[in-house]
Amino acid sequence: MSVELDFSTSFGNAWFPLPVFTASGCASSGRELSQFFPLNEIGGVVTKSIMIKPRLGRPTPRMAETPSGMLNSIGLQGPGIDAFLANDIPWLVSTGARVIVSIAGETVEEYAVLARKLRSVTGLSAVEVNISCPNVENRGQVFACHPESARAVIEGVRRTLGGDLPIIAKLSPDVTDIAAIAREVVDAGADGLALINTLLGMVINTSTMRPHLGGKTGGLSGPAIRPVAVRAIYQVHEALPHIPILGMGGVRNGSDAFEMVLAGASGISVGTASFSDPLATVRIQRELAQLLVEKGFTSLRQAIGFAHRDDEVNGE
Amino acid sequence: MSVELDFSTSFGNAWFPLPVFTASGCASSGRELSQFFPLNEIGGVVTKSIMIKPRLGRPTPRMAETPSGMLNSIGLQGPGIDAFLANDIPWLVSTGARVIVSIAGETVEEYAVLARKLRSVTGLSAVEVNISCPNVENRGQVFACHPESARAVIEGVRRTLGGDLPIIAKLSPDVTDIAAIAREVVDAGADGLALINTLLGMVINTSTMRPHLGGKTGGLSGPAIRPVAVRAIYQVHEALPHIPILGMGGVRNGSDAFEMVLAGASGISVGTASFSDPLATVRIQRELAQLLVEKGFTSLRQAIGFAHRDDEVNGE
Amino acid sequence: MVALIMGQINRHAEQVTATVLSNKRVGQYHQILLNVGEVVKHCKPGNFVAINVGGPSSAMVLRRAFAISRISDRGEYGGTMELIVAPHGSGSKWLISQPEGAHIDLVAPLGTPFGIPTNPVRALLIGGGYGSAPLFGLAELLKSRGCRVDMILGASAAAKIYAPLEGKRSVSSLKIYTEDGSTGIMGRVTDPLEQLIADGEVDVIYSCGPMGMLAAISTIAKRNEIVHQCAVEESMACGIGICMTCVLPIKGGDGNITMVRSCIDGPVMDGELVLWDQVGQPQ
Amino acid sequence: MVALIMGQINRHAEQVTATVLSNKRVGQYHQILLNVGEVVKHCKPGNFVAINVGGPSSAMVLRRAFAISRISDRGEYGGTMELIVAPHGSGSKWLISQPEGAHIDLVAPLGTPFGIPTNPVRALLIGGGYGSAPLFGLAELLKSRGCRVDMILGASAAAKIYAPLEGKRSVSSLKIYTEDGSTGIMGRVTDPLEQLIADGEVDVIYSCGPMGMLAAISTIAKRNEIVHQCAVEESMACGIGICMTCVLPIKGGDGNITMVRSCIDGPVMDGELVLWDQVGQPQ
Ligand SMILES: Cc1cc2nc3c(=O)[nH]c(=O)nc-3n(C[C@H](O)[C@H](O)[C@H](O)COP(=O)(O)OP(=O)(O)OC[C@H]3O[C@@H](n4cnc5c(N)ncnc54)[C@H](O)[C@@H]3O)c2cc1C
Ligand SMILES: Cc1cc2nc3c(=O)[nH]c(=O)nc-3n(C[C@H](O)[C@H](O)[C@H](O)COP(=O)(O)OP(=O)(O)OC[C@H]3O[C@@H](n4cnc5c(N)ncnc54)[C@H](O)[C@@H]3O)c2cc1C
Ligand SMILES: Cc1cc2nc3c(=O)[nH]c(=O)nc-3n(C[C@H](O)[C@H](O)[C@H](O)COP(=O)(O)O)c2cc1C
Ligand SMILES: Cc1cc2nc3c(=O)[nH]c(=O)nc-3n(C[C@H](O)[C@H](O)[C@H](O)COP(=O)(O)O)c2cc1C
Ligand code: FES
Ligand code: FES
Repeated sequence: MSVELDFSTSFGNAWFPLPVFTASGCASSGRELSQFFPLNEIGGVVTKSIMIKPRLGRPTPRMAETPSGMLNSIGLQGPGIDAFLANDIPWLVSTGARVIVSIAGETVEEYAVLARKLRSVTGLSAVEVNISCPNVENRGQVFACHPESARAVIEGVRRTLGGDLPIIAKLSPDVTDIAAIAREVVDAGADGLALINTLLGMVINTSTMRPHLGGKTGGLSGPAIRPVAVRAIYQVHEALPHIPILGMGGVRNGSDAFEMVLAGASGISVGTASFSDPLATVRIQRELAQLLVEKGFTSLRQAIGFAHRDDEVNGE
Repeated sequence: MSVELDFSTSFGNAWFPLPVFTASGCASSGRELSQFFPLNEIGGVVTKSIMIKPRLGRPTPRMAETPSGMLNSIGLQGPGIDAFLANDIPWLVSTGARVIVSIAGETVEEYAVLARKLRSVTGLSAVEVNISCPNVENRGQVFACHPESARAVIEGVRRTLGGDLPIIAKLSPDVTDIAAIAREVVDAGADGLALINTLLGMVINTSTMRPHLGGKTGGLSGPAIRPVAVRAIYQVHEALPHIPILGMGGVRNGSDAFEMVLAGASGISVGTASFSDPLATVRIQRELAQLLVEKGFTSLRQAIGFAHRDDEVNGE
Repeated sequence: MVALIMGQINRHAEQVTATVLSNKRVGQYHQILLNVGEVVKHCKPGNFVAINVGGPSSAMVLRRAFAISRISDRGEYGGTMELIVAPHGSGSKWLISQPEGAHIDLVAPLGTPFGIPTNPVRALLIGGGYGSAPLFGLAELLKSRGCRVDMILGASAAAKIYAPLEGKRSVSSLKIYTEDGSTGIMGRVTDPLEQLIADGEVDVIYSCGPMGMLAAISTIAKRNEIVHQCAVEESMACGIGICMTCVLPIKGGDGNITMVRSCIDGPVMDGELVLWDQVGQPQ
Repeated sequence: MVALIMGQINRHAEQVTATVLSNKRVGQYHQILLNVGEVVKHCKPGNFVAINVGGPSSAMVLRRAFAISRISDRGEYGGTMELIVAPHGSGSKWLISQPEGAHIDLVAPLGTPFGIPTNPVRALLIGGGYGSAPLFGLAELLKSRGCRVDMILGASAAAKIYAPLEGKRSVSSLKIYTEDGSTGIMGRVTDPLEQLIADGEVDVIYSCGPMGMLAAISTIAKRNEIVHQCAVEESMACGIGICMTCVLPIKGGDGNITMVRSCIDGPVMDGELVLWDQVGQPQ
């Protein structure tokens, strides 16, 4: 680009020279994508949510394509935090990638344990706390669905983690009032918010006449959900204009990413789009930069939440 | 069809010889579609939600196409209940169509007023109560989003309407626990449930860099939301297996309708699909009948909720 | 003039499968000739069609509206219809990429036609961009009724002027305006309007083009008490009157605002009745 | 044999734009020849490709996986690759409708290849339906290494047997089984298996086809202590190891179950290691 563009962004005290990231669970630990582009050429890698113990996850089929989207029910398969920190993180850090580790637990305590393990790890930029997980202590209801449980998780992580590593709380769109949940977790110590996780969905296989997925329900992602993501980002930015948002949900090109930035996102995660285009993350980042320059912005920051600019004037 | 199929269905004491309906707001009052097929050849016409007073609705643009879906923000434009009952209903009834009137209010009281007006109208099969409307008495929060307000509306309508006309309560998917709302409204006197209304969404126009819709946010409909609709139907049927559900959300063909029936729907409403195919409602009904026969069902009833058949055995 | 607020779908509307007979690039547009069969008999200048785009596994769920440019019910193919399509987003781009022989699902005819005066009058036809498409068919019809037809076309640049040779034959005069002056006169279609009216050259104005242009013409027409029929263009989800997305604010009989569906009470409307300053404004 | 649980994406995988050179119907399948260029040099029997389907405004967001049937890096077009595609849902139907000259976005080569023995052995290749596609390329390779290659193909009916004339040349024997007896012997590919093994005709089994068939072959191979390399087929969202949808339960070194990604640790796997009875079962 000939025009100077300040493309950097921040989440809490973590500064990133570039604003487009992988989405948790859509890049594994980065190794595979590194074959398609250097991982340090994007904002950073958000790793698949890791739990304390190794997990086999849900039975197959684990996916169903839906119109402009897909359902997944992976069930957080993974090696467990210890193997993950021993094998994946050192490699990832060695590539020069900026790393955001996503953690997931089944109890408030588990999240705190995970946070404690991360405290001493070098090379991490931030922790994404995936609270869209079933809370085994409360009838399996998802933490992110209730202000109290969402708050409890983030408070626990904040306390255990100490003050350095920024916390990005990842919220579920399957709630009556996402801004209310956002307020709780920010109050509890989150430095930023990741919006949105998948929507709960289901496909019935008309041959077997049973739920298609091994796990029955699954998470809906892809372009189909983008209008819901944009709305959530817009609402939360309106409620909490100073909290950085990592926007995601169906971003497929630079224009989609730009929409989210205008709605209030400080950074973008690319998930499902990487499945059809391994280069999606870098491509979208490049396209976003082009769009910002074309529209006359000299920094990403100027564009964040720009779609709200009439709000103060008109009231609404 | 050579094989006998009992294709009838019921909502409360309303019996319908056929199970596929238009969706509220996607067929106006039936007149336009009657040019494409006789209105008595489908389950029935669900009219656009009517309010007490005439309304101009929201400013344009009122729609945005999204991947496999669309946003609308009509804002309940309409002539008001009196003109509606004077002009639209008599015509509709005269066509031999079975008619479900959808009502919408801004206060609990308004719903009751509407119900009172419907009491003496002849030729109606049921009332659909669209509670996905902003409650002006409670910070504009949608009635369907809170158990108390949802219950209050349905109780008011039930009381005013008397015992004859079945009430179908139409729920919003934008809630943390749709089964809980369903339980409330059934408890309050709803004979059936309509699932789902649109999801709240937004598109930012990247040229103007402002929300694209005149009303800023809009309702997301179309195939994009079908997995969410199927999930909602499945969950509510699981919680309330004896309550008939009018399923809708992205139904485009017989197989989509069949999915919803298997998940627990007793009838299907077709909305957005009519925009691209004026014959969608009859076509989908025909395709559903074919599928049921192919699969060896001799009645629609047998197929309702069939995807749940393992539940008792496996627990889950 | 046609009744404006009928609130009724074009009674001839039906869903048909058309076949692409030819697809040619003309300037920035594509001229697409379709074999549509019998339905052509009911298509009038001003009517439009709604087309399903993208094929069976398309993410585009809504039809696209296109004005009927010209029709013919003679010739080797039976009823044919011509559309002038500007590449805009994914739907129009899909349409202009359809090869000869491709099948197109369309609903036609839709909306109101231009009203044809019973006496011969001096008609001024004003088109902006692809908005000229339906005006040539209109011109032929007006000419056959003994009207004098003058035409003014405008666009931002030369490549966006649509004025086919055959079409020019049916008009008595044709002026072209471009904003960059790349062809014709530099300026806008409204520039000569007051003068033409003052000179007594205009009994009725027919227009089609961007909403801003229609609004500007309406202001001048109203001031000079000239009848102005314009074909409007609002986003349409259904095209058949069932979704209420395509509404325009109209001065109702009682002085109140009415929101009418431009897909059935339009696209051709009385320019004077449209409350142009309230289009897209909160009520 | 190849190492099974590498957990690494095929290191040659890259995204390329291929051109359709020909597209022919063969029985119930389509034989699609693609010009893919240099990447063909790294494609081995057993590898697969992942294809974007539906074009730019498609509602289908995921790639479709297809086995590489045969490759050639000579000839007038440079590197070419043949796929055998069964029309199934909207994605495969889109693919088989692509005309000559169409551009196809594919990622290749993906997954593990069949392991080639260092010594000449007697190899039995078993294919079900379009599962025979990669076996002919494999047969040529095995033959070039001095192996004896026998082949058994099976399907529900004649039209679902894929066995091109040229392909047959590389095998010493070919038996065909159909469930309805419409061609070859009525029965299943597993019917003659025990006997062939008992007769000492089989050192190693290579198979590709429906999961049920692979499971059945695995049971027999295991009982008889015959090495069995099978190419599995699980639903895949990404094909490149980043989504974890395509997993299969494998007996890990420690006796525990491991869920491996069949897109990078497969599709070719050691049949003995797959816990067939636990595929799709809750853990
Ligand atoms: C009555 C009428 C007549 C028209 N006649 C013509 C014609 O003769 N030639 C021609 O080239 N175009 C015409 N248009 C405009 C044409 O409908 C749009 O250019 C087209 O819908 C754009 O679709 P897209 O997928 O290419 O663009 P996208 O921007 O991807 O479309 C997204 C959505 O917005 C709608 N939309 C976008 N632009 C417009 C627009 N200008 N007007 C209405 N809806 C829009 C689309 O229909 C679609 O639903 C007409 C529109 C109307 C309402
Ligand atoms: C490693 C591998 C190799 C394959 N090789 C071939 C081949 O050589 N020839 C061939 O015709 N087919 C092959 N298949 C199957 C092929 O991928 C599917 O038939 C195809 O994806 C179906 O897509 P669709 O859109 O037509 O069907 P749809 O049913 O509409 O597809 C919906 C979704 O389900 C997935 N899906 C559906 N069926 C299958 C299946 N059988 N296996 C995996 N995913 C599926 C699709 O990929 C898609 O994501 C192979 C599959 C795999 C995993
Ligand atoms: C296959 C798959 C696995 C996912 N796994 C995780 C996960 O482990 N943790 C998490 O927070 N989100 C997970 N997500 C959600 C994504 O990070 C993202 O929030 C969502 O998919 C919306 O973005 P997209 O539409 O760009 O994919 C997963 C999504 C997919 C499709
Ligand atoms: C343009 C439009 C207008 C609608 N108006 C109403 C309405 O007035 N009342 C109502 O209950 N639902 C309304 N809906 C919601 C539909 O009835 C239906 O619940 C939803 O669109 C999902 O179904 P679909 O995907 O088949 O359209 C409207 C939907 C659309 C697209
Ligand atoms: S476009 Fe649907 S009512 Fe006009
Ligand atoms: S298909 Fe995504 S990991 Fe195998």
